[in-house]
Amino acid sequence: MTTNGAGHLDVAAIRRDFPILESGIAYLDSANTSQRPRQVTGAMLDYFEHFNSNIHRAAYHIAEVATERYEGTREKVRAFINAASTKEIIYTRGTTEAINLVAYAWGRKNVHADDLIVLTILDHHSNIVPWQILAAANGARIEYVDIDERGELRLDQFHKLLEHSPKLVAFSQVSNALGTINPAREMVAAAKAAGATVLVDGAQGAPHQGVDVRALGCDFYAFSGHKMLGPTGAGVLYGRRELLEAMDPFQSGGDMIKTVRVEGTTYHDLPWKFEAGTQAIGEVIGLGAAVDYLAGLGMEAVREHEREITEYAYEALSDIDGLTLYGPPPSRRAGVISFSLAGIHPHDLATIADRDQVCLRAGHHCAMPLMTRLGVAATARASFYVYTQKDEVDRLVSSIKEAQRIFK
Amino acid sequence: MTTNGAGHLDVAAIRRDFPILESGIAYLDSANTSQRPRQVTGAMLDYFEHFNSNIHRAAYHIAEVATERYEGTREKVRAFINAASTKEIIYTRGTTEAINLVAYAWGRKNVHADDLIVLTILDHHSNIVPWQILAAANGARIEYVDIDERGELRLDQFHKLLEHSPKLVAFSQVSNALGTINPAREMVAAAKAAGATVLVDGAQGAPHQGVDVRALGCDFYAFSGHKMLGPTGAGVLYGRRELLEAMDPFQSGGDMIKTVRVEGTTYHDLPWKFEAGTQAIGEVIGLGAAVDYLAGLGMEAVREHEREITEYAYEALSDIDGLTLYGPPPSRRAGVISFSLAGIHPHDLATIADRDQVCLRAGHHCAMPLMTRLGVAATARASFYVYTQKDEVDRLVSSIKEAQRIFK
Amino acid sequence: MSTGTAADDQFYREYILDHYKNPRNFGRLEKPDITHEEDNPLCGDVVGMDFKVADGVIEDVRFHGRGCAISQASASLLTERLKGMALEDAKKIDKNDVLGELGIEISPARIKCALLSLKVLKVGAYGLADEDEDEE
Amino acid sequence: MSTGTAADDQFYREYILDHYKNPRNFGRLEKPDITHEEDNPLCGDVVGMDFKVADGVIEDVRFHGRGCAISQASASLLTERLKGMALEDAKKIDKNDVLGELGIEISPARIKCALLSLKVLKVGAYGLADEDEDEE
Ligand SMILES: Cc1ncc(COP(=O)(O)O)c(C=O)c1O
Ligand SMILES: Cc1ncc(COP(=O)(O)O)c(C=O)c1O
Repeated sequence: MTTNGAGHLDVAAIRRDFPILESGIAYLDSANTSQRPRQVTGAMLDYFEHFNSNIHRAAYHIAEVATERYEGTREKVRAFINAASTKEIIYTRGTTEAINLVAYAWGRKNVHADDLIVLTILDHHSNIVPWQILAAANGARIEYVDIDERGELRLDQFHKLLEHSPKLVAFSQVSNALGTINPAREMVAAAKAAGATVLVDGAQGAPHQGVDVRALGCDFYAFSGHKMLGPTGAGVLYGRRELLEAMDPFQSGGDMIKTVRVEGTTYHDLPWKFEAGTQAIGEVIGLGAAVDYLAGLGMEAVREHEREITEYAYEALSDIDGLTLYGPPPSRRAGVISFSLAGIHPHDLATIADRDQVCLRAGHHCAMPLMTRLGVAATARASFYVYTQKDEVDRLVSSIKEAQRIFK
Repeated sequence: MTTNGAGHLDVAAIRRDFPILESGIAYLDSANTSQRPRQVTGAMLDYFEHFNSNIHRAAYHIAEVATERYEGTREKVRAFINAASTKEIIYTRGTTEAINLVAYAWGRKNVHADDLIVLTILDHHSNIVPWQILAAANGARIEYVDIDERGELRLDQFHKLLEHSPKLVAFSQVSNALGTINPAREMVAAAKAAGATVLVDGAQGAPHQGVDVRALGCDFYAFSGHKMLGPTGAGVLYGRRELLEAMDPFQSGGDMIKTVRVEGTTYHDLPWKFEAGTQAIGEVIGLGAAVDYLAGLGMEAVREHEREITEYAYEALSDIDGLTLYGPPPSRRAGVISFSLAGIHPHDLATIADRDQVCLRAGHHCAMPLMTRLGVAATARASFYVYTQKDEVDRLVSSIKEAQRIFK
Repeated sequence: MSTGTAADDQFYREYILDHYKNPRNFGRLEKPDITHEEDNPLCGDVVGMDFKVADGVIEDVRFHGRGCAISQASASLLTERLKGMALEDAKKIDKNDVLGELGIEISPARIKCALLSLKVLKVGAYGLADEDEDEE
Repeated sequence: MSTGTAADDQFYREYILDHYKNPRNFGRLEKPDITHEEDNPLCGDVVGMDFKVADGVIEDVRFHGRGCAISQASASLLTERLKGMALEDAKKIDKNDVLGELGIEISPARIKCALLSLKVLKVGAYGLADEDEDEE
């Protein structure tokens, strides 16, 4: 639909789908949350205005439509990540809830005293804190794979740690703070060979790289709709069926049961066993539209566009005096660039950029262990998506120069 | 805005705010999920199209606006339920997640072997199953307060059970299956006097009766935005600050932390300690608009309107041969009527009603223990809200007669 | 608004109502060779079947249960078909056969009602897991 | 797009940049009577203060830390004001005083930066819980 020629995105056409861009903002914070096209809000509005009703056990027409759209999204998501079955697609609020679901429903039962959990120093808090809490509860221990000076994982260390037969290995497909694309396939294969259960945090992977969970071979894969053009409130946990079947529920209540009796309760089949209570129906339907949108563009074209923009931005930023870039070279990173400016705090830079309607993130990017490792408190971060165009990068460069003029 | 005269709802004006009603449906399933007015979808769309961004740590203008609206809703909700502080207002996906939060974060730590949990046979699965799972995990036991032949709680039994010093008492303010309005204030007072921690399931209370949590005196109060004109994906747990402060987090990850280090983590203050990961921002903003809408109508007027419709419906249904009504007389119930027809299964009735665009619920209403108690597998249920008008009840009556004609 | 009478109702056809009100082969068998029951917890419907089998042929079959017109009529219709049928042939009965026999347009919401008795046949008599059950 | 230079910037006023680049009373005191540090974990800013107090009067004060221009300038300005002030008077300093002294329009996003040093003063020196902190 909005690709032109050999899989190139037609960015001008794409931008027309995003009403927020009409205000003139240069939105460079897509790794935080993406913008949503009309197709997504339209699908939600269609639900709210035309077949708004609760799903499942439908006794009337509009509830059948709602159920179809809700369950239809599951098939879209399944195809998008190439899962074997829709039973492996669990809706959650986002990546964080997906990881917490695993930490509670799989972790509490399977991780025991002295078991080893392997994480990485690149990870997002949402892929660290749930494991810290699990480890504290069950007496397990955590080791973090370090990075090298380019911001890439020390695979030598990773393989060393695998020799200690970790129970769980969890890492992000792509780092939200540095943009590092981890060698996920190789890492999963090695971790599986070492007998570990493997969770991949796909919050930055699914939107920008795409994923084939079967080719990847992981046991769990978590991602957020709001980072991939979908609305807030809907995300996904993929889990291998065998593991999900063996797990107890996480949350419980309406809809995830077969029978409830005073004497006890039997649970529903997958995937509903993990979807307790009224779900974020409109949001899941919006997520379905987002998946359609991305599938229409083609993830290859999305990646290619981001690579182009990232290279352009990397070069432009490299030319600026007093600017330090963190992370790997552009060919080995996703559309995320973290940097700092000598003598200018990232917050001050963001404030100055904001006056030019350039939306920039400043902070620790929910990756404090990484910031500690890099020896900084915060960085500025620009991140890109399908609607990003080069003149927005140019505006970022102007804002940086403006900040340097002010702080000179 | 849409009340006329002495606190009477101007239903015709209200109905114009609900685009879905233009299709001509008689939506009689509001206890399941309500419809949403333009004001609510408009507030969400405003976010998605004008200041779509992630909240907190805002470094640019639109993120400040999003944060303000998101946190501003907290104050609206606080005022709506008269909590003492916004720190006591935790956003969740809905009632189910709110109750699960308490079952995990309070229950696992505070409910021990042989402790007593008191529930009622009227309760929704979402206020039963989490406690069954907790009881199984911690070795506690559960007793259910029975109902009398009118579908009202056996308070004599309730008070007897309190003599055994339950650790937790959890019950619904209003039954979603029978419409029974429980004497919540009296029950909370007695339970507190007996030393119990008290959770009130307000899923049907907040939308239809309203609540003053401080007057009610409960420790926790849970409700869902989607049942009170808000979008799917956003609900609320109210908790007394003292209890919330003492609790560990439920889910963990981004945003609910102060500092994350390899050595360990410190948590954020209330209420954010319980809001891990990117929240359902657009949906919370929609919930804020729903609260505004209801506050604009006035909960007294809402109650009064529902009482009128319910009385009208109760009378009309009472006149039908072969129809059995469940639950208390209309003066003692909320806008919910469960019934059955001799020789006609509720599902068949719902299918016939659906052909007349009358949306009716048929099933166990997520209250299987109650169905077992009543000796039925399922009932038909009509439920009402601010937009319900008498001619919709008349259409229900026609559908019932049509079904009787077919099944005669 | 539909104003049809029973006779011309497009969904609740006369023969369906007849099977609902006067179910064929309703009841229990003594000492059945096979007996199995399934419920549809979502709406509380229950269907059970008892079978007498001799020389690979279903000699007798009875069903019991409770539920909506669709689930009960479907069970009644299925028993009529099964009686005297070779097990091998019964194994081949599928969704489409059952829906075809009902002869009405079944909406997604009611499909489980319509197929509950088939599930009893499959899971009960043949121990076949029902792969694509529970679509809602 | 704003094209202002440092001299006329409405937010990063010259005196703010001056306090940022040449912070007054920056450093540590030996054997302070009071010392306290606070951080704003959300952006990594840190401000600490050391006080010498005699006869109820703040005889000397130093601050240390790192952070954005607003948090550091605000701390620098506050120390200037505190030096020689009676503790009783220092207790009365509030948000509005600090924001007034900064003299610029502070957006919600930056308010914590502006008030971090006040928090150090309040919590550290007086043990006052900051009731309405963390508005984001
Ligand atoms: C009384 C009661 N409690 C709990 C719930 C569960 O609410 P939700 O599905 O929004 O989590 C409901 C609604 O289904 C209800 O009516
Ligand atoms: C790598 C990574 N993991 C996890 C998360 C958490 O996602 P969410 O906040 O949507 O739960 C994020 C986004 O903030 C992320 O970038």
